[in-house]
Amino acid sequence: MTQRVYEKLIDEEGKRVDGREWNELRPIKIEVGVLNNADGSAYIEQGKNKILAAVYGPREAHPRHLTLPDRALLRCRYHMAPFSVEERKSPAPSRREIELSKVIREALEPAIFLEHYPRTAIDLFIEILQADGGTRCAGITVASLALADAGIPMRDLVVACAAGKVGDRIVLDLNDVEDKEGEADVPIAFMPNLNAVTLLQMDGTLTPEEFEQAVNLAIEGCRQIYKMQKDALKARYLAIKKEVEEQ
Amino acid sequence: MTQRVYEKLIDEEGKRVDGREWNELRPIKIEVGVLNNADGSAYIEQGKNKILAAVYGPREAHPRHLTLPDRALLRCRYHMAPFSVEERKSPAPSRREIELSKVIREALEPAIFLEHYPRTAIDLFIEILQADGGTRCAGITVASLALADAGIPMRDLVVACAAGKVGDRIVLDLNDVEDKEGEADVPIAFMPNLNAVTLLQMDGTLTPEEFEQAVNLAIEGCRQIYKMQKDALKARYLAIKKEVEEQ
Amino acid sequence: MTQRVYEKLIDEEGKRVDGREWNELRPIKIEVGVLNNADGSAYIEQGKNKILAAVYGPREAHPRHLTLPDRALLRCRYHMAPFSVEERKSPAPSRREIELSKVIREALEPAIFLEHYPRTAIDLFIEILQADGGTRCAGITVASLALADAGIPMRDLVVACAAGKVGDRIVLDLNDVEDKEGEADVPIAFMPNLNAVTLLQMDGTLTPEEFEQAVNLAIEGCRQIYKMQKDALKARYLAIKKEVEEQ
Amino acid sequence: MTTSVTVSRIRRRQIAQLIANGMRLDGRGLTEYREIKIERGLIERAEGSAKVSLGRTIVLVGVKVGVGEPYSDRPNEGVLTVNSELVPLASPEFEAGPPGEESIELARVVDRGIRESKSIALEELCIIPGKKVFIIFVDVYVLNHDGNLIDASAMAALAALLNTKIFNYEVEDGEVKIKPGFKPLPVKDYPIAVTLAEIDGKLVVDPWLDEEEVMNARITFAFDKEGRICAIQKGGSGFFTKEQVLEAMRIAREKAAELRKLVVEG
Amino acid sequence: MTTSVTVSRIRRRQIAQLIANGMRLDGRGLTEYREIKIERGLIERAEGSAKVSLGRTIVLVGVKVGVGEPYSDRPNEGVLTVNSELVPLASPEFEAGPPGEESIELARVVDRGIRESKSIALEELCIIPGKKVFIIFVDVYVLNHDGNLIDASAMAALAALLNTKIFNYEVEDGEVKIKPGFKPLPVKDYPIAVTLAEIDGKLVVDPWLDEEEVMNARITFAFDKEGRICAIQKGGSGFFTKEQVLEAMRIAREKAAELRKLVVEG
Amino acid sequence: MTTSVTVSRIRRRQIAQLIANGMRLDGRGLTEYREIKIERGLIERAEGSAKVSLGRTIVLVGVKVGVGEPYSDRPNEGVLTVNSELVPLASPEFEAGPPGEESIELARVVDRGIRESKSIALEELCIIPGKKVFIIFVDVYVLNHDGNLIDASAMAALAALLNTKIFNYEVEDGEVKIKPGFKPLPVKDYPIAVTLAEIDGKLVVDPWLDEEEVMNARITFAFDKEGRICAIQKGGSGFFTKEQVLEAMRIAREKAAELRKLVVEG
Repeated sequence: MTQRVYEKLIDEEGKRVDGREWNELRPIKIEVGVLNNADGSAYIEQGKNKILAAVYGPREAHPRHLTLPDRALLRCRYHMAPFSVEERKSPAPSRREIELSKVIREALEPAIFLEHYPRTAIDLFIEILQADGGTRCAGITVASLALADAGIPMRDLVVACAAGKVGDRIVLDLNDVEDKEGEADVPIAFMPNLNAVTLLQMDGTLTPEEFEQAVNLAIEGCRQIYKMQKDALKARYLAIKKEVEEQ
Repeated sequence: MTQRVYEKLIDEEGKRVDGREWNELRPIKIEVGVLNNADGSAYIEQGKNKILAAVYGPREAHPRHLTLPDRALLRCRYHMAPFSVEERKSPAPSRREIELSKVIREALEPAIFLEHYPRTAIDLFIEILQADGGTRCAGITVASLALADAGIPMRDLVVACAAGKVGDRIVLDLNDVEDKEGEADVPIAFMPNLNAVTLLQMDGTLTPEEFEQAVNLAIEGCRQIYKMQKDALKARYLAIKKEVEEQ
Repeated sequence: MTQRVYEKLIDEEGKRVDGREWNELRPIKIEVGVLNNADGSAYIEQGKNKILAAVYGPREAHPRHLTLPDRALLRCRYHMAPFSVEERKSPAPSRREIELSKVIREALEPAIFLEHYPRTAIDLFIEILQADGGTRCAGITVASLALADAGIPMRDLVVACAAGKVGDRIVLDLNDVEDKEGEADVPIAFMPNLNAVTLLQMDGTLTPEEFEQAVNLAIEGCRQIYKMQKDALKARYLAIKKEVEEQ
Repeated sequence: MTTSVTVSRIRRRQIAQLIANGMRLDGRGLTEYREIKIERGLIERAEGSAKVSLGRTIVLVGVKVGVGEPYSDRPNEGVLTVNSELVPLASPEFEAGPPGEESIELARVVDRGIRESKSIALEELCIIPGKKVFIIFVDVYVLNHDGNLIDASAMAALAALLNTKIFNYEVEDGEVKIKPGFKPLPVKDYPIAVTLAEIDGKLVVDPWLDEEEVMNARITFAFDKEGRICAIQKGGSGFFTKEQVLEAMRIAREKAAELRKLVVEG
Repeated sequence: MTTSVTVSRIRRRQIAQLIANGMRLDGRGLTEYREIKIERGLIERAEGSAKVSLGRTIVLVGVKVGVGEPYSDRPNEGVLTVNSELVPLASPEFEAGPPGEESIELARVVDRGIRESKSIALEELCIIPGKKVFIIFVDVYVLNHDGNLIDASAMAALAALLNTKIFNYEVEDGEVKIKPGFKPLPVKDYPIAVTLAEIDGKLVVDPWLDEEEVMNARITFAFDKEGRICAIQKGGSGFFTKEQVLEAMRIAREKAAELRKLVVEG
Repeated sequence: MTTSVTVSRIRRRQIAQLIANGMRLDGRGLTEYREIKIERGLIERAEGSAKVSLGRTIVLVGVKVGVGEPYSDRPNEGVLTVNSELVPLASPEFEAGPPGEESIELARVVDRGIRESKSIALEELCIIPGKKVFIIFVDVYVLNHDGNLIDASAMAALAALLNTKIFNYEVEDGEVKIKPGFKPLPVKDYPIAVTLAEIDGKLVVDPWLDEEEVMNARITFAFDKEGRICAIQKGGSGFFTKEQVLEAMRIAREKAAELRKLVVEG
């Protein structure tokens, strides 16, 4: 209702609607270990995205017959708060939320040693408190930290970032306006140490060449965020260490 | 649609819209043991309220993992018939019905020796066939008789009655019009022998002094209805005795 | 939206809207064994009806406590594809579909030796791909072939056909227009070898005499379709035999 | 559990043997109904209501009259909607929740009898063509289930419709204004349903719960006031021979005329 | 399981014994709240928002303002709708899915306090009488559950309403056109809820989760700015004596005045 | 159960070993599709329809054309809605009930290809701006599941859209009147989806069910008629290297052009 309309998504000087360069991430703030009840949790702000993730488990699952004899069952719920978007969203899960829950789960599964915890469930909850474009990517980035915070052994952190085409340019980390008004959006989840693309989707249209550029740019973005993930984990580790030593 | 609008809820002579005094209950008719299949049942008319209650149990419950190792599970459904109110009500439980089912269950739980029946369920169904204000209170009064009729051991009968503020007066046992047009409604459930308030809610606004008056008046009303409960139980007992002797 | 309106359902020469005589079936095409995954399957075209049936089982059923200690549980779903009717149908089961699922199940149960497979389930799925009047009857006819194709032992094939009253005449096998514009419709399911009526319903009004005529006519129709059922089964048997011999 | 199954088998044999000899465990003849009691108008808040007891089976029907949109293919007709609830206080077998197949079948069979007999003059219930019509909500509420819910419900529905009143109104600028007073719902026909069970080759009317557990199948015929059939429903996992169907129809027609007097003439 | 029950019994005795002596396991006095933190306006996309921490309990409330139809019996008033979600990341006990009875009770108690105190001037939220009014969606989002969700949610809801803005508009040919700028939501009263638990005969305010597991019952009083009671809710499967009810009311009234300052004056 | 797991392990090894050597258990080459059969227009009652067999996978798509309201942010465009049902007769794994995540993903990927390629000229489907537009319901009905539902469904959807007709009409006083005759749905682009599975480091197109059970992950690319990518979806709990992604894209682009001929030129 109150959304501005932008005449140009890239101005004469090559700047984007929020003043960024084509290959510049939005400001990111990450915190690990923010909720008390969950076994692991983390919070991210990326642009105006505000996202919480929490992990419970490995734990018993009901009904029992849904568990797996040889590994843990990873369950994932991506959910938007009713007030997270311009027009109030009904709390019932939309088809979009159900699809995203599935692809996010499949983006994280390759990272987790699920075979260490047969017959249990690991529950991952991602709550979008405010949405500003790229929530699935930021959700994966923060979820993978919540998993680490819960002490769940992982092959690598999964980090995610989108690239896309906006005003005829391939740009990094689209915000809400760029996502809606731009020509294409390519979200990617990545495990840097394994060169593993664990999520890949696309809206819009791209030529094969543009697609290759977008993939390279998104992975570059992933590598930058990956460093911030590690820093956030380290900060959490130091905080716990201090807490323990003070006791 | 056909509801009258009342100019004054209390007339010059202090009479209420249905001619009652401020501290007068509506006419009440109670019958115990009215349904054949249920383990216990009772029926109440209070004003134009017409309410049936039935109890099944203690009985096996599915799924088993919901039962409790140290006591019976009390389940309660307060439900309004579609034709019980002015405008036809959808049969699906409303949020109001779900809340009332909870507070009614919590009003009756303190009375029942649930610990006598571990791993079972006691199911209580309250059906509002016609609603005229104060259905939750009349529902509790009749439900507690259905429990007694089912032979479930209880610390005391639970009896319920509301007081409220109508046309600036604290009055007893509000009817539908008084409930909707009045200033406040305070439903209370009570176990007289234990001086125990087991349900207490309020809509509207009251000063602390008015609240205290309302509590006292409602409890006074409870004591009157309590006698009628006992009489109804006695009548039922005599009827059964007669039946047995005639066999 | 594009439905023609017919002035007369029976013309001067006694012909019906689709040119049939009063006692004439619509063209019927039956094929057995049309789906790969199902344990048994069959397909029927009757007029413009296009209906698939498939059977899974006898197989394990969840939750276990729903199975029966002395016989198989027959489950049946009659379902219309959203595009099977004039105006798109929501995929959620309608009250009509739920009722038909029940009466179709009860039409087939008397034929099956359910007692041969205690504690299992036999699942029957009937999908109406295109509807043209008489789908429940054609659905039963084709379902009973799918059961036979699944190798489930039966007392007899169940066959179904409707008769009804259209333009003051008792006629056989009503099509969509006759069903909607006619005076009465009497669907009947029948086991010829046992003289057993296993489904009987009626819409519209009929005198007792007209009803008796309709029953006789519908059963006559059943006997004709019964032959086609047997032929279709035989064709399937020969095809399998050929397949086996060629291996 | 085991005990109850055993008892039920003995009882089953007992019920069947008696019926084979033309008798019933509760003393009735094969074509005899249980005692029928009808109370009318006991839900004052509903525009129509009736409670029917058929032996120990108790069904309460309330009729509410609302205003809403007509079906797009019938712009000049009121809307009839029949709903049924197998309220869980009526039987240990009933569960709370959305209506199951038994409840839906019950509502649809009652609906069919009323609709096909053209019992309600729906064309008289149009307020503004294509926009506003009366909606007649018939809610069947089963309070105690001791068998033969269809017949009890159909009787209660008819009795409730017969005492249903609709409010007077006038249309002003496309808005419906309620005026004082009521008139009766235009009820033109009196459909009556009669159900028979087949037990060990015999037909019995008005099966009670124990007989329903024993029966092979049941069949319901509804008749309009002219004695024409206006709805049929076979239920249960057994069958009828063609001859039994016709015999059942004849018995049902006779019983329907008897029951109609009870319901209509009161 | 067995272990946890045993631990819980020991803890239960410990909690109760301390309270019997006027002390609490977390060091608070019986009528002392946990530390309260309020953050306002942190969800910029919502028209209003606030996060309240009550010790380790965290509740986020977002307010969205939409335009829709009024209730037919209140054509000149805006619509208030309060919803609550016990988000599964807040507690191992919470499950995804449609709201259960606990969530519904929470929303309805918060709603009652706002509605009965006439906190929002709904009559100022009418745009076109009978057609278009503002709808105020108050969404209570529980992020970490450590007891006393009602008080935290009521505080967060009030704080969020106090920073809610509604857009300017003009009506042209029956269409609502949005104009630049905002004005504050008209909030006229400041309802505050105070909850007490009864444990071993004693009353304590603001129970945390462990105390909630031990308590016999809880009671919530909401007060308007004049100190009048505007909502009450007893919960839990125990009871209060009449005298306890009145004592609880007096304590709650005092605490409500204290909390109101925190929420309203910031 | 145990047996089937064992068999599946042997089969898994067999499938993977063959693929490592550039072969497949059903004799196909790694980038070879199963036999494709397309039947068009077989549901006369639907405005468009097509059945696609991809080996033993069978998908039926029906297109219905209705009239309804446009989205408020696109008042001058028709509405496209894609739905999919994994009908329980298609596989022992499918269950009746509301669509699960697999079904929703399938519908959304098919939808994305059609929408992003601007295949349907939605702007030509407006009847009365802001009030009435054509709604195109694309219902994907899976009849036998033997793997690669996405490609089969996308092909069937495109083939069905290509034979969809919409009725002629005129607008009179704001009412839509149907006139005789039809015209074809305006289809401007022909999106084709191609799915590859990664098995033991190799990429194979059009995985059948057994391969899907063995694969680490799958990836789908949809291309428009200009050879631009118009949708991507990675699925499964494994991953692709960046190089595999780009290789898969190149293979898919080639196959899409081949398949498009089959579907469009028929």
